[in-house]
Amino acid sequence: MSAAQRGFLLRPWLALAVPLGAALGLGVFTFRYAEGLSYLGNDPADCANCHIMNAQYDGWVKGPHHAVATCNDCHVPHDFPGKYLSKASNGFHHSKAFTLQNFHEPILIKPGNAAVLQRNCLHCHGDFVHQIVAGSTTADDAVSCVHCHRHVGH
Amino acid sequence: NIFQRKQEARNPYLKLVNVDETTTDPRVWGTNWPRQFDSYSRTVDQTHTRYGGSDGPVPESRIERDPWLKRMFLGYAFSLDFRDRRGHAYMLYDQEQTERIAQRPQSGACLHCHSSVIPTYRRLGLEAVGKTLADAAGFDWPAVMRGFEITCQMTYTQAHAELYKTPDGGMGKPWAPSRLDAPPRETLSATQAALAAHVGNAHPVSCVDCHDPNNMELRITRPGFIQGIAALAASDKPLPHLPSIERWRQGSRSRPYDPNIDAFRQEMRSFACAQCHVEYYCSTKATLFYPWGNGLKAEEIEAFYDDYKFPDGTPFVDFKHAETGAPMLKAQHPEFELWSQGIHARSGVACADCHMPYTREGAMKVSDHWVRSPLLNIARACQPCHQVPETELAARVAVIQDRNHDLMQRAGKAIDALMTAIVSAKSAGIDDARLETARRLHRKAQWRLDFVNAENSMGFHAPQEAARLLAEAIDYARQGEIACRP
Amino acid sequence: NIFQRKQEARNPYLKLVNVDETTTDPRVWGTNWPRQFDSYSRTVDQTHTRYGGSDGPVPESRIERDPWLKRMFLGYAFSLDFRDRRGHAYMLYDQEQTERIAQRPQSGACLHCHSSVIPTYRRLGLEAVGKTLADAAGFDWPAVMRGFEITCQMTYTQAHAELYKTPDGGMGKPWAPSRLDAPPRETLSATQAALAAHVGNAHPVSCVDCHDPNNMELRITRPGFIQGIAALAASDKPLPHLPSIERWRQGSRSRPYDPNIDAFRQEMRSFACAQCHVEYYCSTKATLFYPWGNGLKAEEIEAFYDDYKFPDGTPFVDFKHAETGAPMLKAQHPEFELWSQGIHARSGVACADCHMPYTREGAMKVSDHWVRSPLLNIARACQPCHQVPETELAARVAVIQDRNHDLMQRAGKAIDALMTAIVSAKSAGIDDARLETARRLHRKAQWRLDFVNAENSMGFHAPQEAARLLAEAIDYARQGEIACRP
Ligand code: HEC
Ligand code: HEC
Ligand code: HEC
Ligand code: HEC
Ligand code: HEC
Ligand code: HEC
Ligand code: HEC
Ligand code: HEC
Ligand code: HEC
Ligand code: HEC
Ligand code: HEC
Ligand code: HEC
Ligand code: HEC
Ligand code: HEC
Ligand SMILES: [Ca+2]
Ligand SMILES: [Ca+2]
Repeated sequence: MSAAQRGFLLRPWLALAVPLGAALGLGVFTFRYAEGLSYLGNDPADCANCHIMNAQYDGWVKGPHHAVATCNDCHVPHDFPGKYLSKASNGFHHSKAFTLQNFHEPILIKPGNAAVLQRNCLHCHGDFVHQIVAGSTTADDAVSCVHCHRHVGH
Repeated sequence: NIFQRKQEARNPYLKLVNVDETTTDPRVWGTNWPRQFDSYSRTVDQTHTRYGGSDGPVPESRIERDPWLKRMFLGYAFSLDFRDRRGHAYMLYDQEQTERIAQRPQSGACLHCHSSVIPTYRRLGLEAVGKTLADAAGFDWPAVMRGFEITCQMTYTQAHAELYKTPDGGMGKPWAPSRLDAPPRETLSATQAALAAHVGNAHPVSCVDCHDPNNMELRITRPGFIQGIAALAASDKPLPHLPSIERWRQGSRSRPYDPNIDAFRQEMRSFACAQCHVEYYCSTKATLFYPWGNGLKAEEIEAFYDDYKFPDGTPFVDFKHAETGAPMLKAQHPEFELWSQGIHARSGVACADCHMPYTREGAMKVSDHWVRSPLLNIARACQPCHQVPETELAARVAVIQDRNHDLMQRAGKAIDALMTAIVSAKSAGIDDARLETARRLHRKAQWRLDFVNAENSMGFHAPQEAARLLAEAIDYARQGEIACRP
Repeated sequence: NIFQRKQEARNPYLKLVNVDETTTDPRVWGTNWPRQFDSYSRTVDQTHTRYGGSDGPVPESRIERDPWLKRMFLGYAFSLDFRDRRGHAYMLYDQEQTERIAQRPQSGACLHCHSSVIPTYRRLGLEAVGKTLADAAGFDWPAVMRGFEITCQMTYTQAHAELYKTPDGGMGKPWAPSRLDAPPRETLSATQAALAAHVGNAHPVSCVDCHDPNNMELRITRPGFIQGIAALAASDKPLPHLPSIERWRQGSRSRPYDPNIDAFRQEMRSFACAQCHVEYYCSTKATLFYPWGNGLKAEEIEAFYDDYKFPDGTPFVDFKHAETGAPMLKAQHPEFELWSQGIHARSGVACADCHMPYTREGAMKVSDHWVRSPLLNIARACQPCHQVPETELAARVAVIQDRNHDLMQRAGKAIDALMTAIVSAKSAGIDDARLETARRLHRKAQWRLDFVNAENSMGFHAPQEAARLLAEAIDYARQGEIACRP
């Protein structure tokens, strides 16, 4: 299991997150109303259900990856079960944050999700960059793709 | 799949031939890593930008271009010959060719940054204790350090001979220019003739100087840097752009900071260059050292020198100015030091990010080993981070560099006026107190101006800091002039 | 909750009450745009950063803080009273309160940038041709321009009376502080007391000064800016950061450049501020003007003044220095000019991007009308573009500002020494030629130092450019000192 996935599991609130996300009225209402269910799908438009994601959506539509990668391709682990763990945690976290409106703006990616992102770059571009990433790709001093390519997504 | 790629990641290269610590001939490495070797070889090409590099068989003279610069160095070898830099391939050749070597005895330490000298250090270090290269324990730091000390005691000619004696584990055929039976450089016309010249076993900076032959990881090989960066880490100066030092400071400090153990990879992408692109002392009164024990800022280095005593107990000085008699300091290419004061360093942008940008080679992405001005390669050096047109990026650099250049010329006028004032004050016979003040100010002013002039980015690496130093240079120069007036 | 937010997303604002060109009372607009009004009202709050803003009932005195600054202005009103700036709500009150007004007759032009004065210009312009406000053709530029000219002929007291006479289309109740029957500011304790003070019909900069009441679009209302920017456009100075001017220059030039017709929206987000945050001439010998006919750089403006002749034919001067007798220039808050030399301007980053960042109110993005130091709001002001921690961003600004501050103090010492030198040289009776040289250098040096000091970002808007100006200031100041010596 990757560092990123472990990261999600170790988060204390996550143990509660999944059941809560399903059970809690707040969680369910928010989740349904915000088309949170379709959120588990792959259509970037689903993400844009939240105006708060509009900037990224607009950027993505114009961006170089529009034709080749969806939001989830970059932001959700590609392997089962990490995919659903991450989505559950992000899904719950998302709705919670959105409902409580208690998140930092502008939104900045958190370390756990940054690691997922990095792994996804490599998932698609690993062969292309395998010479330059020689050595660890996850350690805190691995070549960070976003150091130079922050703008590729949106 | 991911698992397989992880395997690859650990060892992404298949080695066709073996390379080890003694292989200084880059062509041998080239069989394993042709892409990097090809670009590395391009450093024989001569390039020129508004302020960078130099083309033509002989680099342009900086002291002829700026008369005030030549005057600043009167009494010192730099007034004989000081030229624009060019590609890495020329580093040994240009050192061999300079009048500073031809007309002045120099220390063997000079080779520390102009050649693939580590195997020579190792050999001399081992021989000193009655061993041979065969007894080397891998890189063998103790031997290397000892050999380094030994060459610092030698004359340039002695050390140079030792360098050429050390086997390069290579093909004997030349690839980079050298004085040895090469046509005198006046007639030397760039690449071809350069390559035609024979170098025996000596090489400019080579793969082994930056890479661990076992896994190709970056590593530090230069004793001067190892000692300098350790002293810097031990100081209390904040270094927000070097997180691994901040981390080491939090720890037990039971051993000195060691870049090969402590540094992050992104830092290594700058340290590899900071082995040489730094201010140094390199002469006969002490072993080569980098003056960082008190910090990296110009005035912190100045304070370090002001407190420093040579082994023989005399206060530190690089030379006595021929005209003013002031005890001067000489600044050399403080790229690492100035970069450290800039926003790029603070943002984690490494030398290699701009000077060795990644480049697409077919299905592969590699580092461009044609180390040169990023302005020759803006698309790769800058555009990944700055999504603006190349012409616009070039224009932004021009604004910064032109501003710095004009301000530097203004400072040049000021220091020139100061030297004139001291000369006439002396002949007019002013009292020693005022003369001393004027000389002290000459030293301070020139140190700052030289710091910016010797730095090779024409202010780009840290624009505001460079302008600040020039402002102080002007202030001290003019104050010195005032001290000369009744 | 989300449902409500979706509603909001659809229609940005529905007009509840009507506002027109005569509505200077912001509270009326506030009923239509409560969010913007709320933040706008916060400008009565007093804030302080290391170098920015000011708190306490009375802003701190800049001339008491820096004695060399006070000395620079001897012979001019700024030596009586010169304080830190604070929120927009205070602009009229602080002008009314300054000793520069109390002890010196000032021009009516002062109100151009300290109050919602356009309706007064319009009224006076119409009355001058025997009409009334009722005859106004919308904004009515001819009338506004004429009224502007008229107030520039008036004394401050006359113009001030006219301002208070003009109806504000509002609720008569006070919202911002004013001198009129307000407690003297010594006893005034910040917000509450400030609000308690009555303002009659006069207001500080208000909605109508920046917005078209019909569609809320940004617009330029200040005659001084309209004329200044047109002259700048007509010049041949490159302005890469103002693309609409470059575009206008390509065109027929059949009519002057007009920001309300030609400017891009992103430029308007800076022009709205550049109506006031600029260097100006504002006294009795000529109509208020911005000296941009020769470019925006300090030396280009200096050259403009050197060539300028007052209507009475005499050469331009702001004041004669009381100690040195030099004919001086006075620089005022050239934020727009310095910003124009910086990388942010070059990158298309507008004043409003940093000083009025968008904040999200539910589904809506609202510009924060609490115009203030971005350092009080780093997340909104900087992080949209710089994804680094707030503390790190604050530290980067601190590095730039501290460097600039130290260099400015160094320049302060130099100019102080120059003034001392000239004074003693005069009493020692040096020949006029040398005295003239010294005075000319005093003017040049002080112009540059004042330019950086009067600018309010402590170098941040263009760090390298500010350092360059300080370097030149030091150079000229020390040269002047030398000129005073035999
Ligand atoms: C319910 C509304 C909503 C939807 C739908 C939504 N987001 Fe978000 N997203 C948010 C909010 C709110 C935040 C800020 C969370 C925080 O920072 O605490 C956020 C933050 C993020 C972050 C970065 C913050 C972090 O925690 O690292 C990423 C990446 C992200 N969203 C991606 C997506 C993707 C991909 C989708 C669609 C599959 C999506 N979002 C759909 C509301 C939403
Ligand atoms: C789902 C697969 C996928 C993922 C995930 C992905 N990419 Fe790509 N990317 C592609 C494809 C396909 C292209 C277009 C073909 C090519 O140039 O390789 C591309 C193009 C690019 C390009 C060249 C186009 C440009 O923008 O100049 C860059 C750079 C890039 N990707 C970087 C990244 C980075 C960095 C990440 C992670 C943050 C990432 N990619 C994630 C598939 C992906
Ligand atoms: C230090 C800067 C830097 C870092 C870090 C970096 N890249 Fe790049 N990348 C570049 C440059 C420069 C190019 C353009 C190369 C060229 O055009 O020859 C590039 C090009 C690419 C391309 C597009 C090649 C093409 O033209 O189609 C992809 C894909 C890519 N990088 C992926 C990655 C991934 C994945 C990572 C992380 C492992 C990464 N990069 C890290 C600088 C960087
Ligand atoms: C090609 C890869 C890629 C795609 C596709 C992509 N992103 Fe991103 N995303 C990134 C990168 C790179 C970052 C910046 C990470 C950082 O700042 O370290 C990012 C950051 C984010 C953030 C954090 C805030 C910010 O903008 O930095 C959000 C939210 C986000 N993405 C949402 C989305 C949404 C929604 C989509 C689909 C519309 C999407 N992303 C598509 C690569 C991608
Ligand atoms: C953000 C990009 C960037 C970084 C990081 C950077 N440089 Fe530079 N460097 C430049 C530019 C731009 C120039 C000016 C080139 C010119 O004038 O042609 C330059 C000039 C130079 C020169 C002179 C080049 C010539 O052609 O004459 C040297 C040597 C140099 N840098 C070394 C370094 C070292 C060593 C480091 C790290 C300590 C470093 N640079 C970091 C961009 C960078
Ligand atoms: C072993 C010492 C050494 C190391 C290590 C080294 N340099 Fe150099 N570098 C030199 C010398 C010496 C020259 C001047 C060569 C000459 O003028 O003959 C030079 C020249 C240059 C130039 C000017 C090239 C031109 O075309 O004008 C640049 C740029 C440069 N180095 C950057 C770097 C960077 C970036 C690194 C690290 C990746 C680096 N150097 C590592 C010693 C070194
Ligand atoms: C700490 C590393 C270092 C040491 C020690 C060193 N150099 Fe260099 N040298 C450089 C670098 C880096 C450059 C390229 C940058 C430049 O030209 O300023 C350079 C450039 C040169 C050049 C070409 C430009 C010029 O100055 O004309 C000559 C010649 C030269 N060195 C000679 C010497 C001599 C002689 C010595 C010994 C007294 C010496 N170097 C010691 C690092 C070093
Ligand atoms: C002046 C220092 C220097 C010299 C000399 C040097 N390299 Fe490199 N090399 C680097 C740097 C810096 C990197 C980037 C490493 C990283 O990002 O971790 C690199 C990376 C590499 C890589 C990893 C893949 C890539 O391209 O990023 C290979 C392989 C490599 N070099 C081979 C060579 C060979 C072969 C030679 C000699 C012909 C050589 N290097 C000479 C500094 C150097
Ligand atoms: C790996 C990323 C990266 C690379 C490569 C890079 N920059 Fe930058 N640059 C930055 C960052 C980060 C800043 C700081 C401002 C910010 O946060 O955007 C910056 C700032 C600047 C500035 C404004 C600061 C100043 O000193 O005036 C200029 C100009 C600039 N870069 C030019 C260049 C040029 C030219 C190159 C190529 C030679 C280059 N950069 C390469 C990331 C980069
Ligand atoms: C990139 C961001 C940025 C831009 C663009 C910008 N500023 Fe600033 N400004 C700052 C910062 C940071 C400060 C320093 C605030 C402090 O010291 O507290 C500042 C300071 C100021 C101050 C003094 C503030 C105080 O609290 O005392 C004024 C007035 C000002 N700016 C006006 C302008 C104007 C007018 C423009 C456009 C012509 C502009 N600024 C453009 C960031 C910016
Ligand atoms: C009508 C003239 C006028 C306009 C238009 C104007 N300002 Fe001001 N501004 C002032 C005056 C006058 C002050 C000083 C008020 C005082 O000190 O009493 C001021 C003060 C400020 C301050 C200092 C606030 C503090 O808390 O210290 C900032 C920042 C500022 N302005 C930025 C801007 C920006 C950004 C814009 C455009 C969006 C702008 N101003 C538009 C006249 C104006
Ligand atoms: C071109 C626009 C403009 C004109 C004309 C103008 N001001 Fe200001 N004034 C400003 C701005 C902008 C500030 C805020 C920035 C600062 O304090 O430097 C300010 C600040 C002030 C302040 C508070 C700070 C201080 O200087 O003590 C006073 C008082 C003041 N002005 C008085 C006057 C007087 C009296 C006049 C007429 C002689 C005048 N102003 C003319 C724009 C202007
Ligand atoms: C000093 C200039 C200034 C003043 C005074 C001012 N505004 Fe604005 N306002 C702006 C700027 C700049 C914008 C951003 C416009 C843009 O981006 O096109 C703005 C935007 C707006 C918007 C559009 C939505 C938004 O928030 O971006 C509204 C509505 C608005 N202002 C209302 C008001 C009201 C009501 C007042 C008086 C209480 C007022 N403004 C006073 C400068 C000003
Ligand atoms: C709308 C985008 C934007 C905003 C908002 C912005 N910046 Fe920048 N900043 C830039 C750009 C673009 C550059 C130029 C370098 C580059 O291209 O990344 C830059 C450069 C810088 C630099 C390096 C140049 C220099 O002068 O040293 C610093 C420091 C900086 N910004 C700080 C800030 C701070 C602090 C704020 C908030 C008060 C801020 N920026 C707001 C876009 C922005
Ligand atoms: Ca030195
Ligand atoms: Ca003025």
